[in-house]
Amino acid sequence: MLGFVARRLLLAVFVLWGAVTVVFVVVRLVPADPALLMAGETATPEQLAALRAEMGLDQPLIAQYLQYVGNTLTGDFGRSYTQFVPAMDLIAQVLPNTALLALLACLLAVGVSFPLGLLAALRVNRFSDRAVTTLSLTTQSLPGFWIGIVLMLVFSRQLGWLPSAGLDSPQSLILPTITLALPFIAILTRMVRSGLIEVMGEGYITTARSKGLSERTVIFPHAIRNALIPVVTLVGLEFGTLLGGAVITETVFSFPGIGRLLVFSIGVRDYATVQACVVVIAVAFVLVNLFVDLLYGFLDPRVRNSR
Amino acid sequence: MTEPATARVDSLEGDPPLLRVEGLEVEFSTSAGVLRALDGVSFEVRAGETLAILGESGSGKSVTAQAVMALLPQPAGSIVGGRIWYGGRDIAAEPVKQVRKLCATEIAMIFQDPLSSLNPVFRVGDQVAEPFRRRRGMDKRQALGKALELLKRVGIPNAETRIRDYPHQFSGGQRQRIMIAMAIALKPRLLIADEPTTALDVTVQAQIMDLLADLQAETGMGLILISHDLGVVADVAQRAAIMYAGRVVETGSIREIYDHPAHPYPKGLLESIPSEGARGQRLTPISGSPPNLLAVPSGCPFHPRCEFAIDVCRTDVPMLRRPEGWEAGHEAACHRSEEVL
Amino acid sequence: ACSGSSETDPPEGEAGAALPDDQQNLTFVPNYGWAGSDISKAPLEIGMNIALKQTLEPLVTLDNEAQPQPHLAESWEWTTPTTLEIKIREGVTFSDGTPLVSGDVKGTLERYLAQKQALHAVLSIITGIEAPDDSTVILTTSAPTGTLVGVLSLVLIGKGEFSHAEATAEDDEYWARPIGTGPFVITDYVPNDLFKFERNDSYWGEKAKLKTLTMKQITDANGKLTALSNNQAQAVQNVSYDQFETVEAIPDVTLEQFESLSYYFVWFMNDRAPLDNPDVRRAMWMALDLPTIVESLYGESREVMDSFCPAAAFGCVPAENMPTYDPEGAKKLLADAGYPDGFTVDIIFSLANATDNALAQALISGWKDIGVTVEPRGLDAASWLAAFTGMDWYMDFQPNQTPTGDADYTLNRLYSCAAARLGYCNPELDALMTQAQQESDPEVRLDLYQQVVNIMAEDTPAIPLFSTKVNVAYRDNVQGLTVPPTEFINFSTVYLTE
Amino acid sequence: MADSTPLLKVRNLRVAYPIRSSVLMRHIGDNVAVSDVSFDLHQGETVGLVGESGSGKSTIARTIIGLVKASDGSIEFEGKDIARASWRQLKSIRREMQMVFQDPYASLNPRLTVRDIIAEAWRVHPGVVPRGAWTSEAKALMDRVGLNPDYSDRYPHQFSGGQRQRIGIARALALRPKLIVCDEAVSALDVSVQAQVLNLLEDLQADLDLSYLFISHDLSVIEHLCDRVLVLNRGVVVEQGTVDQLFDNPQDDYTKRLLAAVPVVRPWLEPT
Amino acid sequence: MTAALPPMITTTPIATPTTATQTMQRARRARRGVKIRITVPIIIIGLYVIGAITVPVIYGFDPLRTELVDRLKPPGTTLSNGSIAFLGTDQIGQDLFAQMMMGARVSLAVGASTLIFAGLAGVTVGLLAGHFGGWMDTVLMRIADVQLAFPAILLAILLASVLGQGLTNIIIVLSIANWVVFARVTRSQVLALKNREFVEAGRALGAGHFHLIVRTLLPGCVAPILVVATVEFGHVILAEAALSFLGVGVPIGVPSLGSTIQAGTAYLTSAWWISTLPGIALAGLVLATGVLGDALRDFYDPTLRGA
Ligand SMILES: Nc1ncnc2c1ncn2[C@@H]1O[C@H](COP(=O)(O)OP(=O)(O)OP(=O)(O)O)[C@@H](O)[C@H]1O
Ligand SMILES: Nc1ncnc2c1ncn2[C@@H]1O[C@H](COP(=O)(O)OP(=O)(O)OP(=O)(O)O)[C@@H](O)[C@H]1O
Ligand SMILES: [Mg+2]
Ligand SMILES: [Mg+2]
Ligand code: NI
Repeated sequence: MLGFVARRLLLAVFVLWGAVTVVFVVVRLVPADPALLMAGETATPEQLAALRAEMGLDQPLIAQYLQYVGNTLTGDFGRSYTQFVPAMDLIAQVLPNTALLALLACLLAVGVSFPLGLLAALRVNRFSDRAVTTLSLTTQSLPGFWIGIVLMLVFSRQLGWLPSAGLDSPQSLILPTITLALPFIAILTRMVRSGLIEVMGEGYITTARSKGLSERTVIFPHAIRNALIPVVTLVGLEFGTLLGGAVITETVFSFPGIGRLLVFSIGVRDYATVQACVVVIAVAFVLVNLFVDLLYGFLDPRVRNSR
Repeated sequence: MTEPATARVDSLEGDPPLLRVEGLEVEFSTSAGVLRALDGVSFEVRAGETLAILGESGSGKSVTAQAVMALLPQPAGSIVGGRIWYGGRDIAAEPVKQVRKLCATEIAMIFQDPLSSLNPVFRVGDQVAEPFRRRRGMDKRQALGKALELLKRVGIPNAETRIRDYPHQFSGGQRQRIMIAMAIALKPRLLIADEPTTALDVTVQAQIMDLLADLQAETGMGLILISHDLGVVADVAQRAAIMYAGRVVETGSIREIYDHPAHPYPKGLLESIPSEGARGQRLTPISGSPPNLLAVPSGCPFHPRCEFAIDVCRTDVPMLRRPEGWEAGHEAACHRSEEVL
Repeated sequence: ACSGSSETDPPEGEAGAALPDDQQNLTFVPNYGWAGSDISKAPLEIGMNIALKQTLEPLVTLDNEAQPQPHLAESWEWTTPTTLEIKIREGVTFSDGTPLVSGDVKGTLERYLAQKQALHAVLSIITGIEAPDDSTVILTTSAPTGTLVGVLSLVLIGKGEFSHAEATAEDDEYWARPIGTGPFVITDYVPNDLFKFERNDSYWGEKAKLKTLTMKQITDANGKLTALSNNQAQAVQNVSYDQFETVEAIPDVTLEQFESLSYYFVWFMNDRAPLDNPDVRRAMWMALDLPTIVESLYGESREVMDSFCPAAAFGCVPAENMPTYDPEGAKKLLADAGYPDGFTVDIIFSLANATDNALAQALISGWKDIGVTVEPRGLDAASWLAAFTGMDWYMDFQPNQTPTGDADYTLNRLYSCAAARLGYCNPELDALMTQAQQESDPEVRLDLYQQVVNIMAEDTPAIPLFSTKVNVAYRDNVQGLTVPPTEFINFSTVYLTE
Repeated sequence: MADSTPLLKVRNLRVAYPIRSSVLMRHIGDNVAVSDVSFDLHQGETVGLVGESGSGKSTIARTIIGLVKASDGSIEFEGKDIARASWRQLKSIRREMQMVFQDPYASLNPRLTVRDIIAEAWRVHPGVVPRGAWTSEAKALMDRVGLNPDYSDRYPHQFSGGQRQRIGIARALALRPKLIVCDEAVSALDVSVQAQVLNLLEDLQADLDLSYLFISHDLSVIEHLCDRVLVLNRGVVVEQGTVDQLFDNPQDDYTKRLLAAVPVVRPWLEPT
Repeated sequence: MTAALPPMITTTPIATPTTATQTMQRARRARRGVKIRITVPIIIIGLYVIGAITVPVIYGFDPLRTELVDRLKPPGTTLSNGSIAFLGTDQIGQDLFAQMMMGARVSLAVGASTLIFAGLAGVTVGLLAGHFGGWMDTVLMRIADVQLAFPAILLAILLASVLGQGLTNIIIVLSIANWVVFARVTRSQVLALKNREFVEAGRALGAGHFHLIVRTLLPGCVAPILVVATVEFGHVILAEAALSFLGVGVPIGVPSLGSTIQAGTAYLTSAWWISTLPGIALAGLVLATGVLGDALRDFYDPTLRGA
């Protein structure tokens, strides 16, 4: 078990290094010069040169890279070019919001999709299955921002039940959570359904039935635990996407989150903040997947010793 | 075409049979059409007796077992005719839920494939203990105690520690024993063993067959042994039913069938076995290939491969019958049993 | 609910009594975001000005006639044509209690100058800054200049101790979350999201009526109006014309429009063929049916211009010979210039403003009708700036402001030979503009600017499209909210009633 | 037969599956599946390999055919050491050595027609049969193994178990090998089909002078088919000899146990 | 335990025809359903393709043209040029139906090209990783993880600024963001196939890596890849809409369904048709591919296919 974790950690470091390097390279491929953005359209070449020196942009790329990796290792992501505070401070302001949002969306998705998927799987090809499948397909077929805006117009504008912008109260989380969770619910429901259908055809389910167990006991825990295994992996992968992909929801609901910070920082070419955001998102992704791997090991004893 | 089996008066023993299958018909719907997997299967088993079901691959042996246990794959397969008498009830007519209550306590089953039949994510101890907990309402500790006893009984070494292991940590033979432990947990009155030793080598196979025989001697349970290994069957079973293309083509005592097969299929089967002492001799297989269940030949399904076939075989479906002068209970579904003998 | 009024509402309105103090909390959704919070690095960013002017104050403010009025400066005087002596108001303290002294003004000006930002062009005439005593600042300029005091309205005074020509990290940190003399104190700032203010209870002037003020950025059009309708925001700036109906349908909300100093233009790269031919540029102008475009896209919220800077600014007099919509004439001009089949050029614009897409498309459609193919190049704000300053374009289209409220600021800064912005240089025009800058008699200046815009209309270095009005939709219980032409809203007089 | 050079010469074969550390995939130990196995196989001879499950039968087969690397010892095919053969030599050795797999269905690519399955070998080894002759050759082979050549465009799932096994054999024959390794080639078949396949193997041997290495756990099949037998227990050959020696007069304990466990078809005929 | 058995009662009716036939009917219906679920979506997608190709031509649609006097006209309005806009007009006065079909053209093109590029890359990576295993697998799959951990939106925005707005960018970004799905699916399928004996059989024939990968493994992966492709097609089209929402989508003059929906959201309360009608069209398209994907999955699922 310990070796398993160690191996996972090692690979995680590799993934992080990859993300860190990619963001460094990609950010520097962009033509717009952060010094120019800071200095404005009237800046003279000397001014720009001075600014670049100050920002360390005049150094050879490889030196910048080494410096950057070194700093990142010590947890120093540099100062924001535009906000003049450590980039990490900016992230610390908004990361908890997005993390909470993603977590709530995840919980909601799991909480809703399991019963739905179960219902559909146990009544394959009957009405309830068709209804659930159609509903989830439809949900998946609408753009997320459109769903968000419509939810907002209905629940905030028309009914006036829920706040539509910012994060002032717990109620402020409801609409963004639903918006973020909906497509996820759709995927997960279908995943749970197909996973369960597959499992229900396995030999051990027949064995369980042959023991005279009630259909309920056959499903809980025999079928469900096996069906969970692929679903858990998906949740892990999607959670990473939720973190990085909350931008749309955050924009619709003017939610102070890391997605908007990232987009904004890219807009103003705030390298330090962009890099820090990406590292944070990558770390979250890696941690969640590490956790998922462990959970996987817990759920499926076959992977525990063999890997 | 179908033969509603006439209730035959049993002349062998006075006891009513434990299980009696009459004219069982099972169909599967597949993308290629409806497939009749069982077409009028009839047989019976008594307490303490071992009935062997033999037959080639795909002849419907496993499906018969599944039908009895109400375990046919849903929604593809269903019973479309016939009766399954157990304890005075026709369980073919009862809802699946009702039949399941008989499972494990009355009828239990050992499956063909021991790896896929054990749940990979639960400890074997828990799986073996499950019948005690769920059906007998024992608490966990008590049930595990019972499970341990059983595992020792079926010969799992170090059962005390291994009870906490998972299925994938056991060898094929051990898994098969765990399956047996689970099946016999509640001392069923009838055990159906579907090819319990196919995947195992001869030494392990012998151990398992001994185990089953011991159990039977102890509790007097009836045993249906499904196999295609004629040798294994001969060791343990008293009677046999031989299946071909979803029908029982011959039944009777093992010895009668082996020594005087009255149907060309069992006859051909027996002749195909490489016989000891005849090293290097050419084998004599049955010519032709197995029937396609989606297009079963008319009349006697075996006729295209049968050297005895005459015109009537191509048109009329033969019924199980006991020709004059045969031992009681030995019946064959062949128009020309007399010639075959 | 749309009134065109731009005069200040009476502070005590007709509506009910003011809400108790702990309910005097207002959320305002501004039209502009803020890329940062250091105003000295972007002194002309409207969004940052709106936010930071609640905390930091200038020496002078402009009145509705764009004339400077005393603020932190009690008075000023040109002691020589190139020496300006400013008296600092007595008794002003920063919100942390330290008094405002001339050193703060000196430091701030030095920082602004050192940043060499957008204001540099107009501030660089200052050659010397002295603070002989705590309440006096003396500025020396390189040449007589009538507009300097007006420009000072754009300089927000921070603490001298954190303002050096050679900026330190502490300086930058201070300016990012400044402590100022204004009516509000910054309590929270989330980049790109919100500014939170609290009343400065030790403010030197009339204390703010609001207890707290939040400026929240909401970019989505539906989000803005929804926030207004469910009272998450009490005022939102700049509702698009197409949404007017929707706003009017929201109960208890008023929509009000104000004159502003903002406008839109299309720039030509005047030295790049085929746009180096004034007739071609003129044809391009004549291809645009601006009245129809403005009328249908913006209704009365924007106005076709008759000059090269917004009419609300001083000196932006109507040009006498502005081209008008005439596609046939345009085609003829093109044919005469040697382009009977038209040509292909590009137009760059920043994607920051979503509504510009429709406008860009309308312009392109117009040009297409005279046979000119214009390829749209929408760029994100940063890339646009890079492309723009790199002069890598034929045409550019963007909004602009004249925050000093004086034609000099826009015309001289953009169209002089020295500006070298759009390949345009006309020495005759330069001479007139320099003259106008140094002149202090308004009548003479107006006359000079008349000549300037007439020449420009002839040369057509750019097409002024329309000037914009600003509008604010606010809940009926918001009192005292007015938008000056600069759009720098003063929230200290705003309050809420029941 | 003993004096001719053997077709296949296995000496001191040792196969170990490496156990790798979980972190760096470093090699930290060995799981020895086969140790010190030596035997010869001559042209035209059938050698049987028996032993309990997990005793290393498949491992030996796979090593000979080159799917697994030997960790020690040598395998010489027609005097050429497989371990030291270049990639090109190995390819030509593979032409001479083929394998029939245990599971007839799993070993046939479900997406190819019978013709393509057989022609696969010619695609891999260009020059054996010209492309234009593939169809006719494949049909000839099908005919040879007793499959209706008209079925050449059918897919594996359209055949019965015995027929599938024949397809496997036809594929193995496509390159006209000298040696065919049969890993439990008949274990999954029922006795009558099994008999068909065994007859076929014998016929082919007679016609083409083939050699077989025949792996099975069914001793009656071994007894029927093989000339010599090796008994394997835990990776070690515990006994080897001709069929007669072994079945009539087993020496090793394990062999005796194995033989004793074989069920008899008609136990009532056995003297007790 | 062995109590005497009660006497047999022979009055029970033979078998249970009702339930039995019902089950059979359901099974047959399900299979017939699969065929319908495959053909109907294909027809619908075909209609979209035909519409996307012909309608803009019939209407002489010029995406850069504006007809400002005809702005925001509701469905069925007669326009200034006498024609009837039966789906209304948008905010620049273009006929919404022509605009939608033009948008469908772009969306379909984006979806198809992305699938081709992402599919090619992902399948290649999946084949290599699965076939060679070992460090090759580790490295390739970690690169895939890096990709997942790296926010795609960052890439989109950065590419848009490097290359300028354009379809090419969007296709590149979406391809980069989507190859991982193909890689993962292909790899897992290869891993499943690899242990099948027919692959070993190929190896025993002396087949080289190329032969094994291309002729043996690849054909075995086609079914799951096809399924993923149909699902991803929908995802890609929606992702393009999301990019439009964030301002890095298609340029003006190249309207996609997503960008039309996005631009129309501002008018949801006043001119609902601009966003809603293309929204329905988009949902229809995505739904069709989603249903097709599900049906294909069922079609290829041996447990549902029967013997
Ligand atoms: N789920 C199913 N769907 C369709 N047909 C099935 C299904 N299960 C079994 N069959 C068919 O029913 C017939 C009988 O199968 P069964 O499993 O009973 O054979 P068997 O005698 O047990 O063979 P084996 O010796 O190979 O186990 C076969 O032709 C098979 O194809
Ligand atoms: N790929 C592998 N990696 C590690 N160990 C293996 C591998 N393949 C086989 N082994 C081990 O090598 C030993 C011999 O296996 P092999 O498959 O040769 O047995 P076998 O005699 O063919 O058994 P069976 O009759 O069950 O097929 C076993 O202990 C097995 O666990
Ligand atoms: Mg079976
Ligand atoms: Mg083996
Ligand atoms: Ni007959």
